[in-house]
Amino acid sequence: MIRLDGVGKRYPGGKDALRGVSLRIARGELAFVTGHSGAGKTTLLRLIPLLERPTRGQILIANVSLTRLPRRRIPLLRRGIGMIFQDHRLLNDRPVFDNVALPLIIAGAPHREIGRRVRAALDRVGLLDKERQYPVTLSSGEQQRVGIARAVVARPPILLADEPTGNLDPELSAEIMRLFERFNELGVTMLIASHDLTLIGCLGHRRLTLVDGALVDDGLGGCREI
Amino acid sequence: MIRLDGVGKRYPGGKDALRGVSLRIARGELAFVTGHSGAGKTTLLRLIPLLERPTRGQILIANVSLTRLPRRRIPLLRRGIGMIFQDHRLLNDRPVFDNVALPLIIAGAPHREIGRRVRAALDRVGLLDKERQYPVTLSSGEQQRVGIARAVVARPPILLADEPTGNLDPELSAEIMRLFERFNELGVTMLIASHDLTLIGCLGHRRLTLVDGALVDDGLGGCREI
Amino acid sequence: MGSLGQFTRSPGSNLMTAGVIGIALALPASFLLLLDNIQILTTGWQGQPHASLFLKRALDAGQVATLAQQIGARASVTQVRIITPEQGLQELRELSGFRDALTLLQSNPLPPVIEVEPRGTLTPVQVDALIDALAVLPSVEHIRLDRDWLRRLHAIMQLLQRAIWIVASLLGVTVILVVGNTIRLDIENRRDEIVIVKLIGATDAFVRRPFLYSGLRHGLAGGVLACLLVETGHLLLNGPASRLAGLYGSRFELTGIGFSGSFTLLGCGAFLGLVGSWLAVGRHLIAIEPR
Amino acid sequence: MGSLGQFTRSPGSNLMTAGVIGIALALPASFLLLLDNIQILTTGWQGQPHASLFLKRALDAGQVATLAQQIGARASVTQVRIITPEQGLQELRELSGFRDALTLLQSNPLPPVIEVEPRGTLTPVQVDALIDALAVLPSVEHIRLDRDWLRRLHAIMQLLQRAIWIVASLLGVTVILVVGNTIRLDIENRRDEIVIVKLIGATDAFVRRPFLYSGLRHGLAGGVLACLLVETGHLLLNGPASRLAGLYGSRFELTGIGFSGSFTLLGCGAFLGLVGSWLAVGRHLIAIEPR
Ligand SMILES: Nc1ncnc2c1ncn2[C@@H]1O[C@H](COP(=O)(O)OP(=O)(O)OP(=O)(O)O)[C@@H](O)[C@H]1O
Ligand SMILES: Nc1ncnc2c1ncn2[C@@H]1O[C@H](COP(=O)(O)OP(=O)(O)OP(=O)(O)O)[C@@H](O)[C@H]1O
Ligand SMILES: [Mg+2]
Ligand SMILES: [Mg+2]
Repeated sequence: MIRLDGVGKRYPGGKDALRGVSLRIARGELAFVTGHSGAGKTTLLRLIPLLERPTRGQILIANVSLTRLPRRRIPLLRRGIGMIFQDHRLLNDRPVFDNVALPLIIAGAPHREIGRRVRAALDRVGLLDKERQYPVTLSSGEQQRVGIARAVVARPPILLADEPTGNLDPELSAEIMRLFERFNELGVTMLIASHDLTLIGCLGHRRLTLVDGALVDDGLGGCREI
Repeated sequence: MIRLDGVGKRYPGGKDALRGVSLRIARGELAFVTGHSGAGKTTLLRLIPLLERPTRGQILIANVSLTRLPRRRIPLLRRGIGMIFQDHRLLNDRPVFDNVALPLIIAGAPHREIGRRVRAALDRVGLLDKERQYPVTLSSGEQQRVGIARAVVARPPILLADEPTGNLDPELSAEIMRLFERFNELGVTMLIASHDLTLIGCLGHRRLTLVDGALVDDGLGGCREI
Repeated sequence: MGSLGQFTRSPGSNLMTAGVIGIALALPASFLLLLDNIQILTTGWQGQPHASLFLKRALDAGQVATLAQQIGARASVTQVRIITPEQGLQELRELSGFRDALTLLQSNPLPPVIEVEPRGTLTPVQVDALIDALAVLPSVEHIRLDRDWLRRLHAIMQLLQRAIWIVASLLGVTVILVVGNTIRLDIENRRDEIVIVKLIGATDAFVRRPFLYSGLRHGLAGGVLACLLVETGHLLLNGPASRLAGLYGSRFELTGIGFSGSFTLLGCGAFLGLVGSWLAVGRHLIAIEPR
Repeated sequence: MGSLGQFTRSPGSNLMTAGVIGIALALPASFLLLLDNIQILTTGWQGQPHASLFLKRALDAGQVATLAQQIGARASVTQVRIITPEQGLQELRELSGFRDALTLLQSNPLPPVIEVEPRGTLTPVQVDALIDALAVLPSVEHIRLDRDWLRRLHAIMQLLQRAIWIVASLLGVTVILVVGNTIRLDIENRRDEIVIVKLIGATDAFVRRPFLYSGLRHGLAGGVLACLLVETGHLLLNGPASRLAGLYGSRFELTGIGFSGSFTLLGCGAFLGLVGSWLAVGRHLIAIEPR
């Protein structure tokens, strides 16, 4: 489903955020990306929906090369990929409901469908009672959950999550992880960047470890202690 | 140093974020605040530098009641309190150096002093080589560390940290916690909101637990497992 | 639904934007209207020199009338006016205070005169040709062409038109700057929104739509305001203008902006609003795509 | 250091802001200048009616000169001009084409005339009193006051002034709207900066300073631009204007904006920039403090 071949990313300043990363993620797989702060986790995730273009190598999503993707097809690519951003990226002047409804509106879903699916998504992250509030009046954890609801509401075949539980307490984090696993069971391909080794370790999924932009480890995580 | 008497905070929407919280933090003490997402941790921290006013109860900082503090004295209060924000709150159009220097510039520190102290602070969080970059070109963890450097650079007597390690990997988190402990040993009064129970638990400091805006537990944390 | 819908904004800032666009549009419109009015007025002022044909004193009234008719029939002549010796003396009496002096004349020393007004479309060369043709008529004693006041009128008009063009072009630049700047700053404020919606997979068209709507709305509101302003100005000035025209015995009325003018103004407003938003959004859309 | 310093902005947007302020300032300035020039011009046109005193025909040149001197010595009279019967006849000949007719006169039928120009500062009542006083002089046969052209001039002036005031006040509103809007939107873009700096403990004065600087800079740049625009307009119009004045035998020159005018314009720009930023920042400063 997702395939990277020798992908490198050098930012304009000259910083190499990724160096020759090659990996394959099969359809329906769930993989974690870990690594120290600044290792390139966010950069890796941003390459997949073409929020950023690689400077070297090539990326294939569902066997389509992103290098040759014409500009007008990018929105369609992005609609097929749900992304949870590390900094939430919510529209501050629109209430929670509208934020979550955005992907459906963009995809042109029928009106009644929207209300039903937005409420289902909000219910799953435990924010049904906050649907009319504005993002600034939410706690960080609540904003993060709005971001999660928005990413999953359109049921995309690929879900990318950048530190989705960074602002959540351990119980809620575990719950969200269980939610992700349920999605995965429904066939969604998932790539989750996370520092929470305690959490990842115990779940027993594939783990990609980045160090300074290079992929140094690609295997199953064990339940190790820190 | 910090004293809350029956403090309540009701947001305009009618939400009670804090309900009758009373606590005392002695000069030079280090305390953690934990609680589920939306428990009121951020709200509690924001009351102390008067970023938000309590709707009930009263707050005394260094024996000065905030209720009677005239408006023009608020900046002085805030300069005495270093705050690390959950959402970083950096100036996006100024490089890292300028962001960290801001508290010193506001306090009117001499020019040479500024350069020396900013670099010392950046060195402590491991970002000396990024001093000329802009916040948007930093990873989330790096931005969080810039926020930490900014909070400590002016050596305030009180330090408030809202989820300071949410975007950091476990090693770096532990390192930052050690940094905070060193500050604490130098006599800085500290209040740190955190979800990272693994980290907090093992350090053996006082722990305040909020549930739905009420203080339900105030005691030493043990190294318990989740 | 079906689009992002209106981005909520404070009504005050909306009003201000529409106000700036409205005034910016009203000013050049008023000036063009002024230019229009001046042109209407000055075509009334007969843009060509008059020629006065002093006829032989021996001609009687009938002969003079026949001659005037012949001259008036020429294609190059708009109008002829006969001034009989009696009328001439009367006019002369009314010119300054010589009434008493002229009553002393035993006989009327004045010849009959025909005033000829060449057609306004003639070139100076054609006017000269006409004059030459009239001068050789046997009944014409001599001919006098009044060019002085024309030179003056011409100079005044030139000055006025140049001033109006300078002002109008300045105002044109202002309109573009103001509208562009207003919409640009407006959209800059919502850069985050544009970026976020794009990140989620919105097409350019989807992102653009609400901005085009609001640009159109601002532009139309500005256009309506401009129409109101211009009409108000027209009403305020019409009183003194027709009083003035009355003094000259004319029934001149300032023309207002009218239906088609209002329409043009609204159209300009809408167009500027649309194009301004389009350009401003476009800049952002390009800026956020990865290279 | 010592302050937040300049907030970095794209030079393009700075230029645009200064441009909008500049044009917005230049337009009312030009109009006030135009009003100034018209007033200078029309005081040259003698704002008071002339009186023509037709004297008794029996007076000889010496008596007329004495009388003229006496009248000219009055405080309410600016100027007197003697028109001898010969000069009168000459003028009459030059008025339209009656030259030949008037050479037929056996004797000069015209009386000596004194043209009196009342002082410009007189009220109409005072002018009437003067006329009455002159009318009863024994050597004066009768007196004629030319009011017609004055009524016309007055009407034109009224129209012109009203138009200019309408335009100038519209432009004034524009300046305030444009400057306010520009600075407001400019600052709205930096709301985050204001909030963050306040969170860290900056005083209001500290937050305000860079915005005041940039407001001042934009205002001054706008003022300079306005001066340049007005001077350019002046130079463009001066040619036709003095050509026109030449036709009337006058040596009139359009007055430019001058040193004090430029100074005022710069001052206005700076003031507007400062006040605009002050108000706009103030709104944010209040908005972010907890109640
Ligand atoms: N736009 C940019 N321009 C220049 N450098 C950048 C840019 N974005 C990121 N970087 C640099 O690239 C490196 C990798 O950044 P990235 O955001 O991918 O890290 P990360 O693994 O997500 O870290 P974290 O866990 O702290 O979020 C960092 O050192 C960062 O400073
Ligand atoms: N400005 C506001 N207006 C209305 N409600 C608010 C506002 N800010 C916070 N709240 C609500 O108050 C509650 C407490 O918020 P707070 O940010 O203090 O939580 P928190 O403990 O910091 O949570 P997290 O760990 O997710 O950051 C939340 O339910 C939130 O929705
Ligand atoms: Mg990251
Ligand atoms: Mg919080």
